[in-house]
Amino acid sequence: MRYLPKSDAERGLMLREIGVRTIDDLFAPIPADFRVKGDLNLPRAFAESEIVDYFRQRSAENGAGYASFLGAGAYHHYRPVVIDSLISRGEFFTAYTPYQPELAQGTLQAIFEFQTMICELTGMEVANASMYDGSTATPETVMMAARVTGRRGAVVARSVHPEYREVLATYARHQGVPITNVGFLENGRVDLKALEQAVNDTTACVLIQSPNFFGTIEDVAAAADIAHRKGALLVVAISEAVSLGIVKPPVEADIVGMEAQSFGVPPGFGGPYAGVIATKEKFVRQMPGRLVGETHDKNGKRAFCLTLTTREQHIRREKATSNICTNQALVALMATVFMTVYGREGLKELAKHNLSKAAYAAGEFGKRAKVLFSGAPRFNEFVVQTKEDPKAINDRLLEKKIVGGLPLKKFYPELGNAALWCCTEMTTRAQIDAVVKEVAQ
Amino acid sequence: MRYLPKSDAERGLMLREIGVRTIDDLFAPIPADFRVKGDLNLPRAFAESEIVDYFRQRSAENGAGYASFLGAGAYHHYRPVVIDSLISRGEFFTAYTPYQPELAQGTLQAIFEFQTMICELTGMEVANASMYDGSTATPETVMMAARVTGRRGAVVARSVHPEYREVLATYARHQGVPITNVGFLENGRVDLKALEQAVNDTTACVLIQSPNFFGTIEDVAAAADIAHRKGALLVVAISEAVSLGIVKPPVEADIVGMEAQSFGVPPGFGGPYAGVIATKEKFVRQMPGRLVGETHDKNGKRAFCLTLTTREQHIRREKATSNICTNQALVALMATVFMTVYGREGLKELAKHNLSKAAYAAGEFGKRAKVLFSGAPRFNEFVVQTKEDPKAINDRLLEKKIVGGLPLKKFYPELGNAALWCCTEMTTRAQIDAVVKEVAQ
Amino acid sequence: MSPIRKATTHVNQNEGLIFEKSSPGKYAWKLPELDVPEVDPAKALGAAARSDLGNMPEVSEIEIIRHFTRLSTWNYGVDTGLYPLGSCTMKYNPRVNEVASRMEGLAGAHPYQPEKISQGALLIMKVLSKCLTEITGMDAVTLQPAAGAHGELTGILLVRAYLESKGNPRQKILIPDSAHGTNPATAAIAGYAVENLKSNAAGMVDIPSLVAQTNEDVAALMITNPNTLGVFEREIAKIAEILHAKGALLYMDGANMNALVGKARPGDRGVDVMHMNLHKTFSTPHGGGGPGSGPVVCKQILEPFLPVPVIVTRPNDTLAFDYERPRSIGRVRAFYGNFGMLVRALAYIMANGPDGLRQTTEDAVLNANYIRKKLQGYYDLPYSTPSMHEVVFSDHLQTKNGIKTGDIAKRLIDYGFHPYTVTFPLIVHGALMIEPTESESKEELDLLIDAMRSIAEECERDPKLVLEAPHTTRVSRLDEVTAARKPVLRWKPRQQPAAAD
Amino acid sequence: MSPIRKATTHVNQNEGLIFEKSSPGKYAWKLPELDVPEVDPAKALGAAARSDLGNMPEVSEIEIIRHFTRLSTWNYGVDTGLYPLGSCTMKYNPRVNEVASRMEGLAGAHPYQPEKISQGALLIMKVLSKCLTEITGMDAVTLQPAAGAHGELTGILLVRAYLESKGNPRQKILIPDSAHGTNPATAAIAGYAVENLKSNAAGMVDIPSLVAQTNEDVAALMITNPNTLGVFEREIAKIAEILHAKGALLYMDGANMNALVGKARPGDRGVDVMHMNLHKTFSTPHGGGGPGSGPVVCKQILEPFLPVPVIVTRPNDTLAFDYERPRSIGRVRAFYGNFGMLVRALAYIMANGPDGLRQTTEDAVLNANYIRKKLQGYYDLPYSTPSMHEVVFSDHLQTKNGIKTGDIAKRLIDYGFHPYTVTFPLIVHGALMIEPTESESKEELDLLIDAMRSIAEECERDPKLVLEAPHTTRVSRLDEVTAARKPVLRWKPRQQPAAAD
Ligand SMILES: Cc1ncc(COP(=O)(O)O)c(C=O)c1O
Ligand SMILES: Cc1ncc(COP(=O)(O)O)c(C=O)c1O
Repeated sequence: MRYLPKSDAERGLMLREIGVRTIDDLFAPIPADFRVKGDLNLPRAFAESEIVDYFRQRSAENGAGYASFLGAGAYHHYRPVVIDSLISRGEFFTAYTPYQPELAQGTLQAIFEFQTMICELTGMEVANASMYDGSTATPETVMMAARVTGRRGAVVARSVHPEYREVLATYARHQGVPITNVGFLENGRVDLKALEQAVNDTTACVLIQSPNFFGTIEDVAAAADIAHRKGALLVVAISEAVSLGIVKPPVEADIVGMEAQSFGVPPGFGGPYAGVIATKEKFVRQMPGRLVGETHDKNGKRAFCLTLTTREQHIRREKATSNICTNQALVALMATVFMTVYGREGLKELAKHNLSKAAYAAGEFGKRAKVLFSGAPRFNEFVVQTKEDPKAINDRLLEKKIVGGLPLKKFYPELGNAALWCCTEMTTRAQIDAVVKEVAQ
Repeated sequence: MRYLPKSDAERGLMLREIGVRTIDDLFAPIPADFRVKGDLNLPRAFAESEIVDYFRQRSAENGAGYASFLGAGAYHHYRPVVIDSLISRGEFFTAYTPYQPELAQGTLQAIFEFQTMICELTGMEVANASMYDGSTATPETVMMAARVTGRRGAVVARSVHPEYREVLATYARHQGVPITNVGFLENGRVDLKALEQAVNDTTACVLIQSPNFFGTIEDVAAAADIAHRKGALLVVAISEAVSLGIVKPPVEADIVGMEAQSFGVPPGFGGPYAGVIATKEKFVRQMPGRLVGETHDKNGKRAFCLTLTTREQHIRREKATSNICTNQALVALMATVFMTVYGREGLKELAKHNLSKAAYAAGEFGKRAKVLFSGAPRFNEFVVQTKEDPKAINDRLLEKKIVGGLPLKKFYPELGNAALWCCTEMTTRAQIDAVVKEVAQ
Repeated sequence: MSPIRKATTHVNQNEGLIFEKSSPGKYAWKLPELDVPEVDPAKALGAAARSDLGNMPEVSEIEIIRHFTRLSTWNYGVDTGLYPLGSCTMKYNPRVNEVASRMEGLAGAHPYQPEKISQGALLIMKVLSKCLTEITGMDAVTLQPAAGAHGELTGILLVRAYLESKGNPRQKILIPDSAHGTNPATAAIAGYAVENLKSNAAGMVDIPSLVAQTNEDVAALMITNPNTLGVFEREIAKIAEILHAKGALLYMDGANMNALVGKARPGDRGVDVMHMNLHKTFSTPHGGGGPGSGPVVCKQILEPFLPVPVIVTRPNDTLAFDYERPRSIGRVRAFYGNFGMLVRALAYIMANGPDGLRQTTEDAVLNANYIRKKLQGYYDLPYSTPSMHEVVFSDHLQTKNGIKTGDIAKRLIDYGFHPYTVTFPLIVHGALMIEPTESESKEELDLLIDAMRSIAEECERDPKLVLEAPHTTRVSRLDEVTAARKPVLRWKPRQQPAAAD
Repeated sequence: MSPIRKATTHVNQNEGLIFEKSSPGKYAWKLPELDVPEVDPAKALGAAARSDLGNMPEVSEIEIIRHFTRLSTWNYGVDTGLYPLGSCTMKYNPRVNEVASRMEGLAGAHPYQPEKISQGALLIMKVLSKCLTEITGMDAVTLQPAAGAHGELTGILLVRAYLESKGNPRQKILIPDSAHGTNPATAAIAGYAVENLKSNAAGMVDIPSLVAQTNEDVAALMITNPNTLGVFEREIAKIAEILHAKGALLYMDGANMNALVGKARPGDRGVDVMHMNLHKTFSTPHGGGGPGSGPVVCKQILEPFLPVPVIVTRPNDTLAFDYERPRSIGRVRAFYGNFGMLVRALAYIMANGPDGLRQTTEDAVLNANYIRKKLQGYYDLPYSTPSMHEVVFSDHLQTKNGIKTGDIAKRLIDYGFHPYTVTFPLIVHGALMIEPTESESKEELDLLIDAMRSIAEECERDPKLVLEAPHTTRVSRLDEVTAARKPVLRWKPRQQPAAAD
């Protein structure tokens, strides 16, 4: 096998050195009748060129070259090419978790930079090195709030990404976390009155998302106020990270659980992405996930290492803040490079382009269909209600190599023929015009 | 501009430190009326995403996804993916010529390995670090032969790549090198009798190619014999390097001028490729191009450096063996990785696949058209003569996204409706069958 | 002459934090011209508008390239050399995997795009699913978990849902004392109490203890096989029987599947559910800590409870996601998991084929046993039970000189290697947990062996040399105590820019 | 404390020659199954068949990755840091260029594929051609030359063909004593005698000498502008006049165009023909020595002589190659030149636009003058004429301590920089030729300046430290004399494998 750096002669030599006759002698600990005889029923070995061909075919069957108006937690943003050229350096992508800081300062410093940038963007004081994704960050933030407050209940806005809520439900069930859902208003925002009613002194946290699943920006301060008045924490989920370029960060929140996919990570049919949790300094010891801290070495040189590890499973086992071990480090590195490329001014401009494209599109859609939730500001997504089933519209668009908005019937049947549309800096006016024409048919 | 690491404030600061007021003060040495006023008439600055789109469009207009039966000095071989991942390391591709060996041992050792492998494959004793390509290596080998022999004339087989001969002619004209052309026989090989007649005691070298332009393997020993008997050198050009996996190397030659494109270098619309010259040790001081040698450092450690530089322009100026300075180092590195991937056994097998595919194709073509030059062994190319103009056949094939063989009328009008076809390991039987069907129409 | 043959020192660039290289007015981006009317954010967003991005960096493209390139040179990766971290399976990450996973239609695919234009991705998931059940001898699979620990949670939730469906989710999970920390942490998150299970003198599950501890309160045993000592739990069938007899299930942590692929199938001997780490056994890169992928395979009885969606074949032979799974535990992650890692794992399986995978396993076991043989005597071997894919020594012979496993590990760095695993397994005091994987040549192994022997000798002759190691790295022996006591977790502008070191 | 702020040392892998890692039976390749009958080479090729490939290596894929990765870490590139090689223009190599040039339809295109499916490549060449003539103020272009020296040859052959068409190719090329070595070497290959032209005290072409030496035997003057001292030849228009008056032409070596792009156009002041180095001015990577690309631009009078083919627009608006050029000098290379480099150069021009290119030139000149200002006094400045994009000092102040430019260069390595150019230009004894390019930040320049000042101080205080530098590299001060006296130009199996160092 071409990945194996050994000849049969070398194998023989090593067996002799070990003092056994055949390789099977080394497998003697496995009872003989347990051992596989012959070949497993797997694809025969492919040449590299065949592997490339195989996946090229799969790629061709998978929507390569389509324009897309999908968002809903996974966004099509332009990925500066430096990202892949940097993360493809073997020293980054073939390294393990930086447990040995003398041989991992590169990874460690980059994570420290990631943590810093996430703090800058979210307005939080500390951020961790990553979680699996935004959806799994959600139960982790809720469980964290429970640890901080010593309470269990969570009051959750229905305008949080439905799949994030599904993941939360899976975790919550066995943690004994009661969840109360709160609906949304005509303007797309969480119903604050209902929220106020739902929160009580068993509530560990209120969970909202902003921009929420409909693209609407929530009134974070008001939600925080409601939570805090009852001694609960406010957790804010963010699934469209680019919004932070132009939307006020949720500084009133206690915990932010965020998806960083928008920062230079390909949609990739759903993953790998990178979640991240950010919070106030005072809560850091209840935080899940790895953290990198600055320190110095024996000669006084600045250096970085994993720290506060007593929160983690490898030290605390069943008492750990989470069972997470492997995280999404390389994806966080992609995000770090992305944030560095756009930086202080670029992220703002990038967000402005998203805002402008979506505003134009919503305006155009509005001429021929109903754009819901117009009473509150939104970022780069909006919901359009049509006479026709949006699936029918999408089928027509598909023939033009355009993927239309996400039909919402599955998640929000009460919205009828509604679909969630997203425009980013990649969306062209021509595409928007083409799509709107189709909707109006 | 995003590549420039300076803010305007820093520019101002630096100008002040220099002691000038404006940047234009630094351009004062250029007479004012000579200076460009305003913007040049160039494309306005593109965003990176626009650059990617632009070239993606050009790529789409340029035959992406076509199967090809073209060879003739540029070959479609599979390129193992490790090549690009290795040569894309910044330490390789952003380095200069290894003039400072302490900071260039990576490049130097890799070139030393390249030189060694080229020697192993060609049967020569020394090889240089690369030339521009096979075509420009041709005049360089001929001029080298002239320096070695103190003679000037070159006797050149017409079965050498026509464009290599054209390049030779361009150089030879002003070097006062008289060139005598020698034709080919029914079997596609150079006419040895004519060759013998053409060689005389003013002949510096005989130049043949093997496999020659028609894919036919020449009788190198016989040609060497003819040359040597008259005190001339034999120069052998090789344009399909993969042939060396299965074709006896031209050990009887004095100089080999070779194109290494087949070794992992994309056809790339004609370049960059990598030429290389190999020869006997005794001729090394007449060789053009850079050479890396083994030595040791001040502590006795093995190390590598550029050597025998007194042959080169930066030392010898008008007396140098060539004016070459920049060569094709990174392409030679590609070739080095390719040769390493296939290695001792793989190159043989690879060559055998090429041989087998071409043999099958020639057999199939032979059933419906005339395959020329069947009297001598060939590698992966062959000439087919059809009733129809091959351009017409090719036009039909193009509609099936297949690029047919190279019509030879331009280079060898005497061959009539002939075309040069090439099959490599990338050619499938299905493609061959599809093409032959079209020819027979 | 230095005994260090594998490495030397070489000049290496310093590099500050990216924030320290920032200055207002530098930039590395450009957007195409806006082709729609520009919206004024203040107007559109009102109070929700943001005007300033604080200390986000402002640098140019070349500075970014240099910054991260320089940082990378401070790291050690599998591409650098042998990376003997036990339990981590630091094998070669094939480059073709990277090419495959970056293809436009795969990397660019939106998870909600219509199934009609997602058949390529669905087929990849389907084929990989089949491969994984075949390799493990199990019946069904979910590819949704994002890493090993996430797979553990998914697996334990399957157990829980199954037992619940039988009327009682039960209270406890049994976990051997040799287990990885994620096992107990997972059990706790799944709402179970953790009960420790002792290992016997051979380093295996102690059957009498298991019998004694298994009762109707026990939901499952989480076993790792080979376990974290690299020892194969020969009694696995019996263990399963003991559990099954009491209605409990057997969960297997498949982190060590690199010792079994193509040689033995857990499903053939009573394992009910297990996760795999594609980032270990199936060659997807560790990436400095992730991403991974932790598919869970299970027996038929657990299949109804798998997370939604599952892949099904429609009557018209197209593939689709099925969400109508009323007994499902629900989602454990949005979308379908770390799809990009699935692509890589399948590419790896295809590159190997059944024979290649078997050879891989054999070479992994061969390498570990070669190291074991060659280092025995130099280092204490606390359990003499045969090793599979990894071997665990202890620092027992060195502690008399005041030297601990962590010191030997640091000294190994000077010899040009990444250290082995030091903090684990807990049942070995001062463990040296060495897993070479199949990716190491005899040459590289011999260099490691020489280095380890030489260090053993240094421990006798010159303990200080070892205690103060590493001597050849940019930084050495970090003050981790201060790091934890006074955590500095982000750069702040007020802090004086540290002088470039 | 060490004055060295930019670099330190770090552990670095040793690595033998690939042949020393080879063993029979290892491999890194696999071919698809042959879908046609296998041919027996012995039968098909007879005596021409080869059976053995000698000492070609046999290694696995991971060993290849590690081998070349390790080797790469011994190199310094622009990605590592400031690379002040004068005359080499070591600027940033943008990554998007690499992406563009690797696109399937471009990298995979065969040079003989029909023009119908080559319109993309032809358009790239056409647009680049227009850009280059616009930037230089010339009329026509060939993209065929593979590098600067190759461009020189092409340009001089154009001159020759033109003069021949006027009846006499003439005998001599005038070349200033400051010229790069390729200039005289080129003239010789083109069949001309080289006549040296003295520089004046300002480092420029000496006009009286030029007048004296220009006669009907002179075919052309090859001038570099700015010249290799970084000095702009202000009298360029006059120089052209002097030559033209005698029927000779003015060739310009455009290697230093980085000082002029967007600021001045050689074609506007009498240059008849020039080459450019796309691998300098237009950001295509140097690749450890190549590939480059050396397009030649010329005035209308030379256009008929350009190499075949040239690009033309057909009546139907498609692009095509024109081979019907009876007065052409012929081909200088097969196919159309280093096309991949043309793609990169165009991507660079597009990324910059006219304003970006101008700013680039301004920054290049700014950086050189900043260094000049800050190092003046520390190093001797043999010519006080204003500098453009590079500055040339001499080691005059240091030689009294026995220290030469080459020693200072070696010591610079310890400070974390690649050396400047030492062997050139010949008119400066002990030259320190420094070209920072526009790609350097003030921070990086200041570090260089500090390093150079510190070395100047070391030359006084501790000459040995400088004379024995570098002290921080894997290898130091190679025995280049032995290398040349007893050349070992290839590995041989008989030689005992050198012990891994
Ligand atoms: C034995 C064992 N189990 C579980 C895990 C957890 O896997 P992951 O890090 O992918 O969450 C590990 C990882 O190191 C492990 O070694
Ligand atoms: C001034 C000058 N002219 C010509 C050349 C030759 O260019 P190339 O190396 O591309 O052949 C160089 C290269 O260093 C140079 O600096």
